[in-house]
Amino acid sequence: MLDVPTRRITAFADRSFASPADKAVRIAEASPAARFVVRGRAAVPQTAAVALGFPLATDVCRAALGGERVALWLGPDEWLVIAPEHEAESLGAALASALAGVPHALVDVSHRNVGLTVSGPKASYILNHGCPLDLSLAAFPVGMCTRTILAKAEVVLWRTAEDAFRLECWRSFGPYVADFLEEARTEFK
Amino acid sequence: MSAPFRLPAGGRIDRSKPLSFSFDGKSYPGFAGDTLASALIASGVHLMGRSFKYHRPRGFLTAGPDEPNALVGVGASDDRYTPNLRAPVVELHDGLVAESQNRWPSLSFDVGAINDVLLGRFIPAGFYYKTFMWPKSFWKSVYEPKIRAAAGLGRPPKDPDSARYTQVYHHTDILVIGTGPAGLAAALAAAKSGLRVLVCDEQPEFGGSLLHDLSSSIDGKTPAQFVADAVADLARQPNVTLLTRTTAFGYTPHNMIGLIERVTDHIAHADPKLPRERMWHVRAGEVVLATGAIERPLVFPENDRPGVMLADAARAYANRWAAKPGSRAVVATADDGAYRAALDLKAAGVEIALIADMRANPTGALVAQARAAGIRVETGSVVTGTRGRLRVKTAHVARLDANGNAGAPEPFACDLVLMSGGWTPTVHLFSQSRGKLRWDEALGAYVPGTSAERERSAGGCRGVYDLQAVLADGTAAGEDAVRAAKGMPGPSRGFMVTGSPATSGGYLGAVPHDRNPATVKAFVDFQNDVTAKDLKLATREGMRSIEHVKRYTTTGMATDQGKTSNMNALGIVSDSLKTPIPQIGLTTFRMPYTPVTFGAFAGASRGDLFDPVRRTPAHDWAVAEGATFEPVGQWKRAWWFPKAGEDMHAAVDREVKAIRTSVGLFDASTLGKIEVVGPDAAKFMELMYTNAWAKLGVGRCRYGVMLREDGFVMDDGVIGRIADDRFHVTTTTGGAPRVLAHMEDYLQTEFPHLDVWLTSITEQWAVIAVQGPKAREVIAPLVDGVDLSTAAFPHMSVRECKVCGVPARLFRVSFTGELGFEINVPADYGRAVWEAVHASGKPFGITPYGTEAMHVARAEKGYIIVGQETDGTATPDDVGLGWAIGKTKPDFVGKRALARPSMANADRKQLVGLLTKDPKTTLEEGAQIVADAHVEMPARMIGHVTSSYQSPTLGRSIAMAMVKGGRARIGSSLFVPMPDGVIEATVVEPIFYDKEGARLDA
Amino acid sequence: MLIINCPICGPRPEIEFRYGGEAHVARPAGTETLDDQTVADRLYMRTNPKGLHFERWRHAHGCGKYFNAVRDTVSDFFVTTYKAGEPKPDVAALLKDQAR
Amino acid sequence: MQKYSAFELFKRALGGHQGWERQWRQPALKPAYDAVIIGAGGHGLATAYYLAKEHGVRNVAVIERGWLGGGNTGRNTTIIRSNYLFDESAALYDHALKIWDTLSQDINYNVMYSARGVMMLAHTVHDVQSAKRHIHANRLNGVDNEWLTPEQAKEFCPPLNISQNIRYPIMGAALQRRGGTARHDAVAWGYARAADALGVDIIQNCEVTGIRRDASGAVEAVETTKGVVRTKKVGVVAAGHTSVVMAMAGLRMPLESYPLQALVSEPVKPAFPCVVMSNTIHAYISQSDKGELVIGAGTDAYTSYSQRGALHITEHTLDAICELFPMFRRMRMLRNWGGIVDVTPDRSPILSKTAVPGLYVNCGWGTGGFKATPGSGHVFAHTIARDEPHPINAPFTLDRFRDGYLIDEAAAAAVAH
Ligand SMILES: Cc1cc2nc3c(=O)[nH]c(=O)nc-3n(C[C@H](O)[C@H](O)[C@H](O)COP(=O)(O)OP(=O)(O)OC[C@H]3O[C@@H](n4cnc5c(N)ncnc54)[C@H](O)[C@@H]3O)c2cc1C
Ligand SMILES: NC(=O)c1ccc[n+]([C@@H]2O[C@H](COP(=O)([O-])OP(=O)(O)OC[C@H]3O[C@@H](n4cnc5c(N)ncnc54)[C@H](O)[C@@H]3O)[C@@H](O)[C@H]2O)c1
Ligand SMILES: Cc1cc2nc3c(=O)[nH]c(=O)nc-3n(C[C@H](O)[C@H](O)[C@H](O)COP(=O)(O)O)c2cc1C
Ligand SMILES: [Zn+2]
Repeated sequence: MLDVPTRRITAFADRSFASPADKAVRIAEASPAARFVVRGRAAVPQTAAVALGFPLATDVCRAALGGERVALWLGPDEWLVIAPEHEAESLGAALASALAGVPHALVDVSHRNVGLTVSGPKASYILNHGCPLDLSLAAFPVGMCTRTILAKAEVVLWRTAEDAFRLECWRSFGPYVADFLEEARTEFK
Repeated sequence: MSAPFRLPAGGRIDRSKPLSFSFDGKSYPGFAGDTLASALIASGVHLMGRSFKYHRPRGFLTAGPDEPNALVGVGASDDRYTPNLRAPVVELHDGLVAESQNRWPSLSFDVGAINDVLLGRFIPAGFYYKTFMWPKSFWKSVYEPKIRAAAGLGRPPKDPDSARYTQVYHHTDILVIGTGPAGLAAALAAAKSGLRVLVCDEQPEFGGSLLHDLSSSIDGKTPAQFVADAVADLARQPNVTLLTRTTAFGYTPHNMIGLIERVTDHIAHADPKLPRERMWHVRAGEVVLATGAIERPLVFPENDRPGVMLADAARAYANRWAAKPGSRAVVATADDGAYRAALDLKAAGVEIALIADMRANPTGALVAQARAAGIRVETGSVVTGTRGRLRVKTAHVARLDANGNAGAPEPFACDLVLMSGGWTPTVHLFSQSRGKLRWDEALGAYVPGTSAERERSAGGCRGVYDLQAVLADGTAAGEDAVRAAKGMPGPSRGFMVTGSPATSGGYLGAVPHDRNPATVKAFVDFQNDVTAKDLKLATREGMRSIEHVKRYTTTGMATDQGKTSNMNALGIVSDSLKTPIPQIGLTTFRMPYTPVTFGAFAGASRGDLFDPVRRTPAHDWAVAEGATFEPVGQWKRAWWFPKAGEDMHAAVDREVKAIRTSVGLFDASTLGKIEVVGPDAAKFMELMYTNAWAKLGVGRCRYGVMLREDGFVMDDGVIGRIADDRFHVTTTTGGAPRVLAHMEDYLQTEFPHLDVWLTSITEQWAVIAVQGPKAREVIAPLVDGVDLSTAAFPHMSVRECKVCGVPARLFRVSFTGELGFEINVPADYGRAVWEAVHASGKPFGITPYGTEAMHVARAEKGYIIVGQETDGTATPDDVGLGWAIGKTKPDFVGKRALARPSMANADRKQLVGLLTKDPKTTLEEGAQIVADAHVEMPARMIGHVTSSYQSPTLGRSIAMAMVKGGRARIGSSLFVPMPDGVIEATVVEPIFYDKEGARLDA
Repeated sequence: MLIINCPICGPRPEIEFRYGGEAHVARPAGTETLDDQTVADRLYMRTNPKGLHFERWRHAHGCGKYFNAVRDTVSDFFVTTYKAGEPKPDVAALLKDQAR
Repeated sequence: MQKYSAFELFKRALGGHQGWERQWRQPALKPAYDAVIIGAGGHGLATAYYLAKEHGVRNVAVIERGWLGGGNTGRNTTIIRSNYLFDESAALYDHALKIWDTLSQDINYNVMYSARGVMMLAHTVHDVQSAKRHIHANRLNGVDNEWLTPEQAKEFCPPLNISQNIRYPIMGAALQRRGGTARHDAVAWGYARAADALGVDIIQNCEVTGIRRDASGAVEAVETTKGVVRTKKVGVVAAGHTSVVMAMAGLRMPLESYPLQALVSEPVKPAFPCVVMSNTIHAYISQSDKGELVIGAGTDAYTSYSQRGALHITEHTLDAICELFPMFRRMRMLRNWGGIVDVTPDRSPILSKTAVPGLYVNCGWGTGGFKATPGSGHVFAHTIARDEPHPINAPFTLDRFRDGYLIDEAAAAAVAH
């Protein structure tokens, strides 16, 4: 048996995000996570609570939080669950057994996505360089999450605080998204 | 350096900041706050350019973005050079380099002026449609190159642009465009509501016409003070965003307005971190248009000489920039406004020779003021011509008789002619929004009528000109916008205006004169050299629609889009056709309001940001190995891995041989992957693919074919059943998004009752293909918990297991025809596992191979590539996949269409193999096929080569082709006519290697 | 860039959506015994009206759902949007409502 | 018809250009015609001209809802080429290309057909395969089309960025030297003038509002905003509005009408010697005789009759142009507009008889019918006059959608300017 390091090498593995622009807007890689797509009909949100500790959000475009876990509403029958990396196996198994009784789909996408945090006083301004949504607090309050567009990539955007967002995209789009945001914050360097 | 026409005091220039710049190589002084135009005028320079067609000398007509004449190229180096900039809106900075355009050898002596003097009469509107047809060959060799060389204004930059551009989306409750009195009043009213308000103006400072108004007083303040206070007030409010140097260029549907902000062009040494321009995509709840009005020239003969200028422009140069536009002026007007200009210029030290007013009996307060100031006023008088070579020297003024005919003219010496034909409301944005204009007979202008979007106009842009009324109009518009946005307007504020007498007047069309109408030129569209005569000719030739007149004469099609000319053109056409203006209509206003830089539209989308570059987890490894890459969709895929001294051919040859004799390693991560999960997964698969799925055992795989509803092949791929309710579907690399969307479409809209859900897992898994007789030996040490023997794990199987200790989906599949495995591991482990496999394969000489070798290997096996063998017109049967159709299935997407008569036609193109007579000859992909060795043109083509390679395994060329009735031709000869000879080939089964597939089961 | 009212997420910018062509076109399913003309009609013939158009959109970069819309193809303004599977709305009534 | 020539121009100049005649009349609508053409675009006017000139059918009205040439004819990027893949298409477009060559002389109106060469770029292996397939098919059909290496492409078009470091490097190009551009308005005006001279009535500002059929189902009259016109033959050449007009005869069409945008830059001195198209990154560019860069975009996503497109479509077009021609990044957009293009499922036109006797339709040119104008008018006139298709347009029937014999240029090439 060969000795293989099982450390995750994410799409941002060899990237440094530190920049003089950090005062205005800080970009950082979110720590590698366990991620699941949960799909199903009306019974699923409550049923999943057994494994998750809280029900999946049924409010449109809202995140449900519990401890270090979050479930992002992405569609009326679709949630993206993000949890600490070490929970990949245990949470996956727990969800599978909790949901066993109701029609559902549970798919591990831990490695499909990469996560970024974008924070600071200019966070929404920088995101708006590519994101066409109204990111004012009134229109996009803390706790709101949605799939949307960032320039030429699809992203999931979740507002975690007044001036902080978490952004998720597919792995191979990560460098593009990061480069785009980097370019957008040039003026604050 | 001194500027002889710089007024000793006044203006909004900053005299503490002197600057120097150059125009046509000569250096001039200026001050911060100057424009290129104001600084040149202060230096007495009026000759600015040559006109498009006749190369007539031209100066400044306006003081704003409506300028048609004074266009310059700006930029010291070619990576920063911009042609066709309007001198009146080029802000000066130290070291600015500008040059004139469309002249040779020099501005003051331009050979092209022969067009004016000698050729002018032979090149009326549309002349080229009537000439240059004989001899025919001369069009391409002589005429057209000449026409082209003569056309165009500036020269395009030669070097790539070095500037950056950014774009940003912005949402606001209220957008106010324009910050003259109307816009400021609207903004003040809107701001109080607490709603989000965005205010923009294209000029470097807010204030619009107030910036050159020295005589009015608003609430007891000078206009300048009023503006300063208003701006300070707005700037204090956190809900208000103020943007100067920002033009609203486009009003697009659903209140999306494009703004372009010029960030650095006015700065000598701009911070490189700043973009040159920033494009704002503003989604506004409500819009207030306060874009003002544009003054019109009078169309009299020789109205284009340098020194002939719009009256209010001259006033602005003097009042706002302390630049005296001349020493002695003749004023030609049909509007009271010009009297104000005359008064202000007189105060600035310009001698006013006389005011020639077309109107018989002008009565406004300003007329009286002018007379009182001792200015000679001649009513019922017009200018009928001017003299002077590079600058006006004399203006000829004549009286109009009772019938409106001009009498004998009297010359007046002057170096400045001010003209005003009245004002045209700036309805561009309103009109772009698809609002309907209304003809206002009293005003003699089109004004906004019915709205299409959530907007309202205020002030000059809807024909309200009286300052007191403008301010009230702006306030009302601001409040209206607040109410429409469901906000609360605060207490309404009134304004007290004095010193701003109301004005009236205006004229549309050509001014009467006594000159020879056949030879004299009275300009309507200055830049495109369109004269009153041209417009009349067009109507005579049957151009009745204003749209035809526009296109035939090119009036209004120049870079100013007719801002100063369209209404006069309309007046002339109305007159020629004896049709009232409202029945003629207007040409369409289109984006942009003023020209917008291409780079700003592109924004950050350049280089790698032009389109996302998608890379696999093992990408960097391949880079380090020296791989060549090919773009496939957005992906970069390793194409081949050349060793030192190898060309593509040698590399691919080696790679394929490695696959056949030992083992190759291939990055298949880009393949699309979809996880189809749910109790009804198999039912859904039955509907989406032609094949049967219900009976596919867990742990087994099947090659699936997907059709469009019209029966043609859309995609294919190997599909593994992971569990009863779980399929791992693979798709082509390029087809992945399309396939997922197609599945979603059917699932949601045709089969919504099915309990099944789709998740893209393309990027969850890195896919490492290990192919070749030694494949098992390479991976065996790495795989945990799977018996890899053929008996336990036959071809077309899948297992969930661990590879290198990480969770994996291991497929036993092959796209090469050899024993093969595809190891799917979570993507972040992809690189490590890839390296482990590579290390494990070292003893076998494991060879990384790219897409080219993959193609060759699969072609040897006769495997098709969707998009290469198929082109959207192939059925499964056409490409030999008839076996994949579940004939007994009641339904699948495309089933009914396959039953159409045309789909069973014997003459359809079918997939075959081709072997050239000469094994060394490789056919060209895309080459066409004929049945007869003797080729006559046009040839009857029966098919084409879809794939063709030198097969390293067979040591000869092989090809696949789509040929009409191909399967029936197996064994016969076909011919491929190439430019250098016809190639003969034998039709064979499209499978060249290991027909029995024994190697797959090794 | 239009604003489109996703029946689930609310008004969102056009670039989050995919257009899906004319709505309420029946699919030529495999089991049906349709004549070729009917099959062709369903595959290819479109109303393509100048005026109100019943059409499909998918909130592809949002909730992912297909829905139907009624849009005026001259002005590009929407009369309404409704979930897939719901019946055609009473457009005349809606228009009267909006006029008010 | 008054002759146009340099000599005439000289002569009239001496008379102050007072002697020029109307290019076409403003006739009143007569109660009956032998044939009525609906739509005075290039195709409709050419149809009328050839009906009169080649088939002796002169009692013809061309009815136009707006101003003649104001549809797509007056708003297209004027790219002309004939290097289509399938035999049927190549024959049709090359028929047109041959007429273009002598059209100015034939109708005595300089349409400024400029064979400056149309170059189609290949950025991927798939593009190369597709381009080669076209080139070989064209060569065997007698249509010129040749392969250029990136270096040769740059030699032909010096502004081209052939750096291998751009996002989609250029792998080569297909060049049709006979391809080029023509002055769009002049095509409409030239045909209008020539048709008018042969007696054709061009009725502008007159909208067709109904098509009447007799008891047998055949066409008997058209209703217009200027009254009813009796006629036994109606040719519908209404481009983006075809579905609307055909619905008047109770026919549904395999068409969808999409907005298609174009734009021009400010005019500059000659900087761009040919036409360049890139299907992969969606950009089309040439420089007009007047000096503007003429640039075409992709269609908007949704069907519309609004004659305008969205800003983000413009942006995608211009980012592609800037990528290929980085020195044009500082050029500026002067005007942007839209047309309404009628798109068929197989991206090939329909030139056909219909189920209604006496009703003929010429449509479905989508984003690329300007180039076909003379050929289309020529064969459509034949179809109307003889009540049977010319061999060249015989495959372009409406029935092909029922029978499944599509001429799928779209599948073959992805785009069709
Ligand atoms: C932006 C753009 C770029 C293009 N670029 C190219 C290109 O580069 N090369 C190329 O070959 N093609 C191009 N095309 C396509 C080309 O313009 C068209 O295919 C071609 O001009 C169609 O000509 P037509 O005469 O059929 O249609 P049109 O010129 O549109 O004429 C149809 C006429 O019918 C009239 N009409 C409609 N309904 C009625 C009614 N009820 N009553 C009376 N009259 C009616 C219309 O008003 C119109 O004038 C482009 C199109 C656009 C919009
Ligand atoms: N007959 C006359 O004497 C006469 C005629 C017209 C105007 N006026 C005077 O002009 C004033 C009218 O006031 P107003 O506020 O309506 O107009 P204004 O001309 O004072 O202001 C219009 C402002 O809009 C800006 N603008 C125009 N288009 C724009 C665009 N697309 N994007 C960004 N900015 C744009 C201009 O730069 C300008 O600052 C009054 O003071 C009136 O007395 C007088
Ligand atoms: C090939 C071509 C070149 C054009 N050049 C110009 C031009 O130089 N200036 C201009 O204002 N418009 C130009 N136009 C655009 C027309 O002004 C107009 O926008 C177009 O015919 C569509 O009509 P509409 O905008 O009135 O709807 C050009 C159009 C075409 C098709
Ligand atoms: Zn939604």
